Amino acid sequence: MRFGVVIFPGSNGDHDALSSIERGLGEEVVPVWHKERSVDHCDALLIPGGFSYGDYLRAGAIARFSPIMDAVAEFAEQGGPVLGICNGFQTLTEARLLRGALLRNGSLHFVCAWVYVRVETDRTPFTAELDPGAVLRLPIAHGQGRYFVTPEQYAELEANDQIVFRYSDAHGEVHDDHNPNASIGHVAGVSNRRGNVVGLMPHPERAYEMGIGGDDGLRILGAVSRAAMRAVRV
Amino acid sequence: MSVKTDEVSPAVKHSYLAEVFISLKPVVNDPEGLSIRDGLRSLGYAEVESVRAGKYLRVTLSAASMADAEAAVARMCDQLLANPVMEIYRIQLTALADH
Amino acid sequence: MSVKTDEVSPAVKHSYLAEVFISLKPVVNDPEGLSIRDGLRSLGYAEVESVRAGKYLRVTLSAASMADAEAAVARMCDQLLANPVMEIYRIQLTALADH
Amino acid sequence: MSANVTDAVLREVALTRAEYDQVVALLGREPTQVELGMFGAMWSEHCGYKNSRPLLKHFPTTGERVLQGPGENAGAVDIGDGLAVVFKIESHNHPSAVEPYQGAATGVGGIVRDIFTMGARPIALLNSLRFGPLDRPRNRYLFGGVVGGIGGYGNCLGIPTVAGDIFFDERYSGNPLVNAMCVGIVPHEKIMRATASGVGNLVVLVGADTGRDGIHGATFASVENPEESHRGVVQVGNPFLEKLLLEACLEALDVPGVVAMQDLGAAGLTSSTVEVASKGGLGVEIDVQKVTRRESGMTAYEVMLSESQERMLIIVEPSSLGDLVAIFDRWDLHSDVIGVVTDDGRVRVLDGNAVVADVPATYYTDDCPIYIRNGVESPRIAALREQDLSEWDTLDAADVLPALGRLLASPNICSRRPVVSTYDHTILSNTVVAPLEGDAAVVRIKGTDRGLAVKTDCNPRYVFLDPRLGGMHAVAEAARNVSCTGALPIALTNCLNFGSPEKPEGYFQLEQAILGMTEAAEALGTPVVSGNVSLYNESGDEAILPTPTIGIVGVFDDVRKHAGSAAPAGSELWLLGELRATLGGSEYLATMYGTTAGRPPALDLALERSVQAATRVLIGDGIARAAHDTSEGGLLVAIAEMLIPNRIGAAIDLGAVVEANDGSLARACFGEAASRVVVAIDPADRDALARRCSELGVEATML
Ligand SMILES: Nc1ncnc2c1ncn2[C@@H]1O[C@H](COP(=O)(O)OP(=O)(O)O)[C@@H](O)[C@H]1O
Ligand SMILES: [Mg+2]
Repeated sequence: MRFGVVIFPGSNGDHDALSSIERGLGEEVVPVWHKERSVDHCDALLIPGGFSYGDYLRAGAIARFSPIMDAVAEFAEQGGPVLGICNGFQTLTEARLLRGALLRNGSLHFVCAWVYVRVETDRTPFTAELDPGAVLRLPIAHGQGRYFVTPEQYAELEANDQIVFRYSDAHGEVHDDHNPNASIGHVAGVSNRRGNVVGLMPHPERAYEMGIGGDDGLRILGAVSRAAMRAVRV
Repeated sequence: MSVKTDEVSPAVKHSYLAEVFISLKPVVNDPEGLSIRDGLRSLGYAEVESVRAGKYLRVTLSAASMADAEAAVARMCDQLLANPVMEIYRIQLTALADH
Repeated sequence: MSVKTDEVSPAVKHSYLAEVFISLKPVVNDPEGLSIRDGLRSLGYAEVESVRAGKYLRVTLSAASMADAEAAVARMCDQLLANPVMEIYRIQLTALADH
Repeated sequence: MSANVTDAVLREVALTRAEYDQVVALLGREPTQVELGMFGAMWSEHCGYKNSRPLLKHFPTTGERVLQGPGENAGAVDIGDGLAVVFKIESHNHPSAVEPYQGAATGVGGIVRDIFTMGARPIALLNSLRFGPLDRPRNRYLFGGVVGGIGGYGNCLGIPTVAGDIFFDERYSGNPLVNAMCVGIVPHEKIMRATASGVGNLVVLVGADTGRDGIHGATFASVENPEESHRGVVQVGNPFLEKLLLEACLEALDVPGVVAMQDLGAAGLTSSTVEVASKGGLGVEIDVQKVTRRESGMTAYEVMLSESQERMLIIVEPSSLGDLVAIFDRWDLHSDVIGVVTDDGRVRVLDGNAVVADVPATYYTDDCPIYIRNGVESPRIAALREQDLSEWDTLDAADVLPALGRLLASPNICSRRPVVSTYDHTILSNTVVAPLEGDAAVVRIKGTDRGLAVKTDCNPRYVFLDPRLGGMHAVAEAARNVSCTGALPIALTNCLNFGSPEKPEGYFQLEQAILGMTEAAEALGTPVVSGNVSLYNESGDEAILPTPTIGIVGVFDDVRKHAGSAAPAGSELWLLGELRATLGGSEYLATMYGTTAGRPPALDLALERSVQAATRVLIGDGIARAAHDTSEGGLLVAIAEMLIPNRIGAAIDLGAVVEANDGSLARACFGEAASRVVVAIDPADRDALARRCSELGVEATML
């Protein structure tokens, strides 16, 4: 099992992505530079957070044109598991591998905090080992995390079971004072139609040891490592 | 959209759209503009010479006349909308059909 | 600033300024616009009805004609400068004196 | 003698006529335009430390752990396992007063460059803010912009902002203070210095293009056509470019032929070339034509004085140039060879083939004029200190809780969450004690058992009322904060924010504060390894509160043995150390009566040392489950702050404390004192606590 961590100019979550897999999961992980053109050597891809190209113009807008993104799209096309975290999520929406867009937080402020998210589906390789309704405690750190789709598209996402995580309280209750960025439907993460490409704003790769505040992130990353095996066999 | 003329009693208020274009003063460094320029060039738009990034605000307000509206928006720019130490602004007004 | 006409051999390149105005689609919430509106009202500008915040880009480029320049900038907008998921754009071109 | 230089020109380069004459005497001729601009920059207080250099000599700067003291871009201190912590604090007060967001952002950018210039990877950021009351729109605007800029830059770089301090007082209204600190880690053998060596080595400029940013005052070019003046061009930071520069420079340090690195800060190319040359006892020759410009038509003068951000100077052996360039190409950064290291000790600046400046490097540095002045205390302040406080020392039991409520809500005590939550403090996955969870932040060092505790501090009211005692307090409180997490304080950095040294009372404050800091730093075994000076902080004629901000670093051999400040339910609260407190310079007087007066708390450094040692031991032994020092607001506020996080209450008996304060409730509850810490323990550990404290000779009082 080998993870690839895609690194763009301005990515800054790559260090945590690499150490969460190495230290937290004990799996093999390799950095994948944005100028590379193949990800054939990887079984699963993480697109980490950060400020690729400074988030200038729009978060992820310029990164999506990096040479590596064609390989990422092809990997996703073949059913490989791809997890976009924070800026990685934004990049996947800009690349149209995921629906919608991520806009400036409702508060207009960058927000860094530990929050709870409720797992909405076990259909994806990243949640395959979690029960819908399960609650995870993860850090968020973003200024542009307000998920936006039109009401029609939102209905479609729900109908297709593409909403993967929602912000909630510790008991899994969803309400507005636990929606840190005013996302539509409290959405914290979504998947593509097929379920193998997932994007989320919270940071599982920063939650892999109790000593740094929690290890719920491993329940997402760990599931991938096992699910990736299944995916590879497909 | 019927364009209003200004010859109306000042008592009556009309709606105006003020488009405010805010840009950095010429010598001020513009990292966003530079990155967009490089992004465009790497997409093959070699013809791009420069890009400067700024803000575009659409302010709708009511005023007795277009002149009043323009004066009010200019005051808003000086007070809040633009930062005089690094930005310059331009205002363009359109009369809106009254609702 | 001498304005160029378009009747020139396509071989010769001229400089153009493309002003690109990008705004959020009406259906998209604009907390920034709202907070600017509230800021203005709290400064006493009760006449302000609404504010929408967008981007203003000044792109200078060389092209054989204004039509070519406009077409090129439109492609840039569709490809990179605007995101059709939530944004709309408008382009305005000016010929620049050649240097 | 200096007939042909106008006052206008001298004002522009900020030199006095006497200083100009000194330049002419040194050179034996009139300086060229470029040379004059370079002297103006290098002989400024910011670069030359004209007024502070003799005073800084007082600081203890050595110790068995100190690997690099003041003199380089940042200090370096051994933390074991062959690793060093590299840190420094720097001010960006004046730029932040002009454009708060960019001023603060570029301040963060500058201090981060100082750290990776040393070869260290930055792992934490801190900031120390001093502002006027937020009920004034202007102060709110400045504060909001500064907080936005600090977060905007640090968050983008991916360096967690883990600690700092915020203090409001009317006297900062016209002149806010923005001090930023960065902490990095580097293996001993990889520490890089800014010292040119190897005649014939190449001088390479990397990073951002050079524009007309921050060229102090107008330029000669613009004097000729004033409407073209670029006076006070605001510097806009590019954290994205800095991130690339950071990664590329850390890679470049592994290239064997890289012999020196120097960031471009104040006075840009001028100070960086002069510094590498003078430190190396060598010369440097550069050609401004080789510098990539952001704008056309820049003069040699503008290129030499431009303060464009995100640039770095690297000295490399010719044989390694290829490897160096390859790294910067990979990061899409250009690298220009702009000159060579020479053997003649001169800084020679060419504009194509014209020589526009040619002066021995040491003229700019060693020959910088020094001013030793006489400080005289302001009688007004002396009178305030001697003021009798008994009229305010009246508080009935019934008024205690209302007063507590007002203090907890006061701007200097209330929660910092709204600010802190806009800073990314979880990135790099090292944060063990996050902001608001302890008296200092604790970060682990991956791959080891070790950790660091970091904090900034300074109570400017104490310094105002008694600069020497206040300087001691600043150091003692910073160290106490670190000890309250269980870490051993090992070294300091400091930022001296003061008013004009040309006023006797201003110079008095600076000199006395430095002497006080020195005394405390020696007593507590925390040498000063880096720092920065910001003088002339005045608005109108009114100086700021004198503010020697302390940045401190403590070390854990085993980071698991740390404590936060939140008391677990079911704990017993004990007070270690001092029982007697005073209202002098207290938050209580300021909040309840709008007064800054009286003698600040006495400070017995021997007692301070043993209370801090006891705190560390109790945490290390696992006896103290939480610890919190009592600073602004006094004992009751400290206790409340330990209870609030877990939403618990406590039954407290202040009998002993009230008695020690001769029955005064005001002093017992809200009086301030040094050398005391509240610890929370498991009732079962009561005897262990008592035993430990008697062994260590520290008084422990149950509350
Ligand atoms: N208050 C101070 N205490 C100790 N060292 C100081 C102080 N102020 C400046 N220094 C030292 O003087 C040198 C120059 O400081 P500074 O000009 O801020 O460096 P830089 O050029 O990196 O900004 C640095 O080594 C700094 O640590
Ligand atoms: Mg430096």
